[in-house]
Amino acid sequence: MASNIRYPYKGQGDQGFDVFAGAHAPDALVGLYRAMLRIRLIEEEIERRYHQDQMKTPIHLVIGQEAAAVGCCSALRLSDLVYSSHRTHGAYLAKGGDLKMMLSEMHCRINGCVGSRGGSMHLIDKAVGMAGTSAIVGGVVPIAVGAALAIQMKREDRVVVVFIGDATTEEGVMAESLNFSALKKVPIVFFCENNFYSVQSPLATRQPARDIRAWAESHRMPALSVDGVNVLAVRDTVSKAVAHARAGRGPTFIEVPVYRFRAHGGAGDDSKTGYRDVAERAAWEAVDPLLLFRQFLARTAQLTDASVMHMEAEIASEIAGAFEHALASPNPTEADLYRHVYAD
Amino acid sequence: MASNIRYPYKGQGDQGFDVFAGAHAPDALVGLYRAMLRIRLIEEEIERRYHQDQMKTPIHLVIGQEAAAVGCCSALRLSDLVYSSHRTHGAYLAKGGDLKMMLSEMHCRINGCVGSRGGSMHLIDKAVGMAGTSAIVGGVVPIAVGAALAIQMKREDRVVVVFIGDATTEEGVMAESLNFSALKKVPIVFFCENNFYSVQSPLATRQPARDIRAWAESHRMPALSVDGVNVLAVRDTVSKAVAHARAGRGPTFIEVPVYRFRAHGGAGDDSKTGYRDVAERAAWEAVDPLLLFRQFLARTAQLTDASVMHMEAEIASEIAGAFEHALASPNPTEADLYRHVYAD
Amino acid sequence: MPWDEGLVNSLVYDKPDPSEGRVVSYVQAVNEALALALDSDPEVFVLGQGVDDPTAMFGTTKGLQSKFGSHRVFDTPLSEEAMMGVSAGAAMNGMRPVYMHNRPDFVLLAFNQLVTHAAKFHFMDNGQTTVPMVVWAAIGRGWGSGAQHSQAIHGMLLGVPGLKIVMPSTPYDAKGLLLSAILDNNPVCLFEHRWLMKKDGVVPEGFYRVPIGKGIYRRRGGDVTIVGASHAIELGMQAATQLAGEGIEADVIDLRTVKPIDEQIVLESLHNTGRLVVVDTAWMKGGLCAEIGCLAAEKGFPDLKAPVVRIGLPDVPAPAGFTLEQFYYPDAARIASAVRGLVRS
Amino acid sequence: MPWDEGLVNSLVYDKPDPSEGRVVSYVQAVNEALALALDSDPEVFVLGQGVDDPTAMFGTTKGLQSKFGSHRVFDTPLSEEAMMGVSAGAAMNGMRPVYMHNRPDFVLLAFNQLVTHAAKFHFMDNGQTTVPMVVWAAIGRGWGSGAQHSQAIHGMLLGVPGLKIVMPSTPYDAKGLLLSAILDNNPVCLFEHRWLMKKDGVVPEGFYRVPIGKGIYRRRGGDVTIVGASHAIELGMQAATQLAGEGIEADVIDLRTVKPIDEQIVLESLHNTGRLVVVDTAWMKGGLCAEIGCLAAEKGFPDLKAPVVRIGLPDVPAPAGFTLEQFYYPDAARIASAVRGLVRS
Ligand SMILES: Cc1ncc(C[n+]2csc(CCOP(=O)(O)OP(=O)(O)O)c2C)c(N)n1
Ligand SMILES: Cc1ncc(C[n+]2csc(CCOP(=O)(O)OP(=O)(O)O)c2C)c(N)n1
Ligand SMILES: [Mg+2]
Ligand SMILES: [Mg+2]
Repeated sequence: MASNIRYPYKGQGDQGFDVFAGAHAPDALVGLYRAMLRIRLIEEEIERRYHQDQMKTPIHLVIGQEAAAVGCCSALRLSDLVYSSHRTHGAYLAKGGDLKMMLSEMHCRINGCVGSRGGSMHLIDKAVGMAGTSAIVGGVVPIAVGAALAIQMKREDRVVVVFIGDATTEEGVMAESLNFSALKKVPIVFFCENNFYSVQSPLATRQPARDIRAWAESHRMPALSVDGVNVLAVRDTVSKAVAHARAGRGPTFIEVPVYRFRAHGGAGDDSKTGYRDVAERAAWEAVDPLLLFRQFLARTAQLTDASVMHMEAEIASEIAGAFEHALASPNPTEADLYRHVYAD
Repeated sequence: MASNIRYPYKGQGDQGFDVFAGAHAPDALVGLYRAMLRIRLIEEEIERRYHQDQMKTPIHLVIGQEAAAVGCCSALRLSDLVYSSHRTHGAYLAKGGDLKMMLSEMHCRINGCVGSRGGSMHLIDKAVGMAGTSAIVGGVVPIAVGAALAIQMKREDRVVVVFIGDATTEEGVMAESLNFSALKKVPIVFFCENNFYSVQSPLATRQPARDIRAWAESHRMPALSVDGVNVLAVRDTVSKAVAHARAGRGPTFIEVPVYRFRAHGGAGDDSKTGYRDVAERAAWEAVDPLLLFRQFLARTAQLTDASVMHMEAEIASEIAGAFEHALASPNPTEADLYRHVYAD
Repeated sequence: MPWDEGLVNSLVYDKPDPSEGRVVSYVQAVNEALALALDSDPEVFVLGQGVDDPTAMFGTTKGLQSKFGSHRVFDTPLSEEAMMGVSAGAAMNGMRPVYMHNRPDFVLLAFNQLVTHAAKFHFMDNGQTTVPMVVWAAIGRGWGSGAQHSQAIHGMLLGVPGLKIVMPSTPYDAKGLLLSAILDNNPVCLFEHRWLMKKDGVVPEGFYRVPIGKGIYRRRGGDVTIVGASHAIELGMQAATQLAGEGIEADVIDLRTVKPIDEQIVLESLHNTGRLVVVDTAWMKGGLCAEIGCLAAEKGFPDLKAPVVRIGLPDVPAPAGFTLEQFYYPDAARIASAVRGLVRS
Repeated sequence: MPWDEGLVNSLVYDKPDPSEGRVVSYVQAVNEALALALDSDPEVFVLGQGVDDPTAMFGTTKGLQSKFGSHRVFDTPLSEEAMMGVSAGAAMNGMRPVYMHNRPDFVLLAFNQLVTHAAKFHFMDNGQTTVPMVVWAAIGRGWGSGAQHSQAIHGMLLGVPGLKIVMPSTPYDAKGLLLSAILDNNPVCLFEHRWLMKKDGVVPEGFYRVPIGKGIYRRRGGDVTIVGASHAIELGMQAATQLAGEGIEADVIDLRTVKPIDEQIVLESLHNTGRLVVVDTAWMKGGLCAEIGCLAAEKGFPDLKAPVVRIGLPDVPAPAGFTLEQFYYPDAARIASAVRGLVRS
């Protein structure tokens, strides 16, 4: 029933790819698909195993939001920095984070990417520019701005992207951060994945019918909106914002409507509890970012079912290996607890 | 030198009164002038005596900003509520606050309006709807929104006005408060006196060249701008916002450009220290809200020099009496310190 | 379905004796208190992120919105500082808000409103206004809550004049203290603990209050005084039971309120035992442990026969990983061994 | 021209002996530390509301912007939470910010960033990042500062792992501790006290450090231990001088750092005197007084001959009025009388 769809998809579906595709080599396009598929399959495997209680960590799956993470990070260099809120998996993997270190972290092992101190909400790996995360909504935003300020002060050729959600825009620190970054013209992109919900609270109970993009723009920075199921559109828009930042012209805000197919946290979907209509999720599943892009790639003869199957097999074996690695990894000891409270 | 005037006056000067004057009886107009004059004379007397160190309290004079306070509060009923930041004198007096209680408070006497606990930044008198103040910039804003929410929940026929400054718009809590009040459509008016400075910091070091009005509007509420040296324009604009709120249509934001003729705090002007040009202050003194309104009232034959002199004498005697009262009032005792820590 | 639901469900508690009265869960006790308060006083309202969603703040707000309406039980934007101020402003104007948080960590975003505004307004305006509001939050622990989702912040607030802080340890107290907090004319923080939420207890059906500012003996014994609140009492009682088997008898004092503290009951017990172990769910430095330990040295000194022992968190942020968590949090065994050390020395 | 400038100017302090070295004011000592740090390390920058205005943060930042440029010494918007996060983010990426506040009260707006982010990041990311930043703020007192402009908040932060807190009491320490704080690889809060700002002292010209985490005896005596930091030391020393005239000799320990505390020096002194008075510029409950008092009962118990005495603020918000302020703040006489009570009992 369309009437129960509070937040309908407004993009162009698989028609939306054509304008962007020309700019990319076929290999690159397939690479983007593979990156999305890899995240999807990793998330699904995490989900499948979650009830075993071996990953004793809260999880916030990005199933449904892969195009945003991949499109965004594909517009970045290794030396660029990504900061993220609690929903870290997509950004971490898309930015080049190590799957083994991720899964070790989620299994609370000492060789996790943060040594079992952070868990799923703190997937951080400075080596690949996954620079910081916070489990506090909005908490990482001014930190990301500070990173951009440091880059500016040191005249480095880098930009910062901070991944936030729609609810993050309600935190006062967000407005403060927009104001300061516009004032100082620091090289940052605010990448706002608007999935219309904060946990189980719809946008409408938290904000008046305001236009997030216009709100951001009122802080005096360019603000763009881009179809979050279209990996090419996201990549293109982020590329523009990144170029703007690299050129010393300051911050950009990007609103990215997306939909999460699973519960806010944990495994499985929770739509049946009633906070959103199952029909709404189903309507968005019809524009699943992987499905659409695959359709486009098939339609333009760049991807065959066989090659997808091959990819899936490759990825599945990588995932299986990474889980094995994690499960075989050692636990931290009591002495580890007392490390890194203070830096020397 | 016009080039040193960073924040020029953009209103219509004394020509700006004509459109509004017709709506008011001559008595009412003179009453508004008298209310402004009274605040000016009180402030000047406080300033004159401040070096005597009998008022052991920080002060933030409103000299130059009288039209804003008077215009705004004249649009309110006694039962309406006013909340204010640190710069309280204008709102307190315009809302009907008792001068004796104010001066006793500033002299740290037990019969001060808050019993010597608050001083000049906490002039509060619930009896006249001067409902609360905070010395923390932005601190009173959500409290005022909460008052408006209470009014809405209890279906009372009242509105809330919160006095804030330009710098207050930089505090995150301000954005949060705009969002929530727009969401719930609570009866509140955000009355933002933009005097272009926060202590000695000009707007330009704190905000990009953004439009405060448009910024407020992006939170989905009407946002207006009104000439803050024109008491009638202020009154008219606030009246509209108040009517909007009373009708259950929610909040309004009003930007009111004004200029403070004195230092941020304490007595005297501090322009010579260099943070703003003396020429800027002088240019605004040429559009002194009292001067302009008096010119208009004289031009339209509603006020003579003689009647102004009469007013001044009356007010001077009231002020002298109130200072005498304050100076003759008792100090608090040690037992008073321990009262009202907890409510029964 | 919060992610630690399973963990909390798996905790095993002693079953209460149904012959002593009606047995309900901790969560239901909180829910009953809210419903009673909403029902009896139109000034009461409940707000917080997700109080009206299907998970209903761990179940504590279940059914309230449909019963009392969306104007009295409502979700909020993610704006902790403003919503704390909104609560204070509403409280100053005749309402009695109960502002609920999933985690005390989120209250840190609103310290300016809580500490510098809500707690001080009644004093600052010379008693013209009262600020009857409740700030409710549940301390997280376990299942990877980690450094940013498991802070017990009551210790930071002990020095804030004008604030009251209660920390129930039983379903009975959860209901009775919440009702007292709602009826109190001051801002009251009520800190729950996630690990108590599936505990059952005997809870009267109707309205009753547990007084704020009064502690209670959970157990009497002359050898040592164990003091704490909230989940620390669970651990303290387990330890005391173990110790009783060894012939060591402990007074276990549940402070119930950690500000203002019932100093009398602590000093009275200390007078009998001469030995003090303070247990807390928060850091040992500068918080409740320090306050009670200092109290003993200050006002209970003549009775003190042995050093004060604090048992709480080390000066380390909470780790997320399961193994590290086991090293981090104190348990009954650690309390018991501290007591043995004291009594035998 | 801050409104309490006149008050601070009117305070009378003992003059230092110029034969011992170069005498400068407290404010100049801070200014020198900032200038030295900016000069020697391009990673250091200074930010805060009005650091570049004519009043220059009580004079401490005077001349810095013109010397080091507006990219390294700059004003900020009124956005305390964001600017704290910006400082942390810059620190995590190779810079060393010094974020200055007129009042600690304003730091409360940024507790989420300070407590839950800056202090914990190094731990949370397993040491990948360090957060070398300084949060500087000056405690207000007098001239009607009142409840919202005179809070001493160090007591609230004692339980925050990962944070360091220093509180200088002399111009020498103000410079040396600030330089140490800037060079430290952790977030360090440096709380000044407005009433010390016009004190003069002997201060070496160039670079030196006062170690973080080490207290110092300001005076030796065997009868009682007076412990504190910042302005409390001023009062403690006045009291000790009075008492010496009566034949009572006090150890006065300036903690200098209140987190992590130099427990050794306190316990050593207590071993000699057996009596402890803790003096603080903040509330007595749950803060530094409680921590030191508990330390004595915990680790100094065998030496303790008399009850611990705390001297600090009562459980009341700061009043604005002058007369009330006189009742509110403790003075040397109150400390001296407490010591007399202890020694004679
Ligand atoms: C300050 C704060 N408030 C509340 C929470 C609880 N919380 C965790 S994630 C989340 C939802 C945030 O929504 P959004 O920013 O839209 O991101 P999404 O989860 O939808 O990706 C909330 C409310 C928190 N972590 N931090
Ligand atoms: C949170 C906070 N930060 C800083 C201050 C110090 N301060 C007091 S008044 C003031 C200026 C505020 O400017 P604005 O809001 O424009 O009001 P104005 O003084 O110009 O009337 C500042 C920065 C404060 N009181 N509270
Ligand atoms: Mg969302
Ligand atoms: Mg201003």
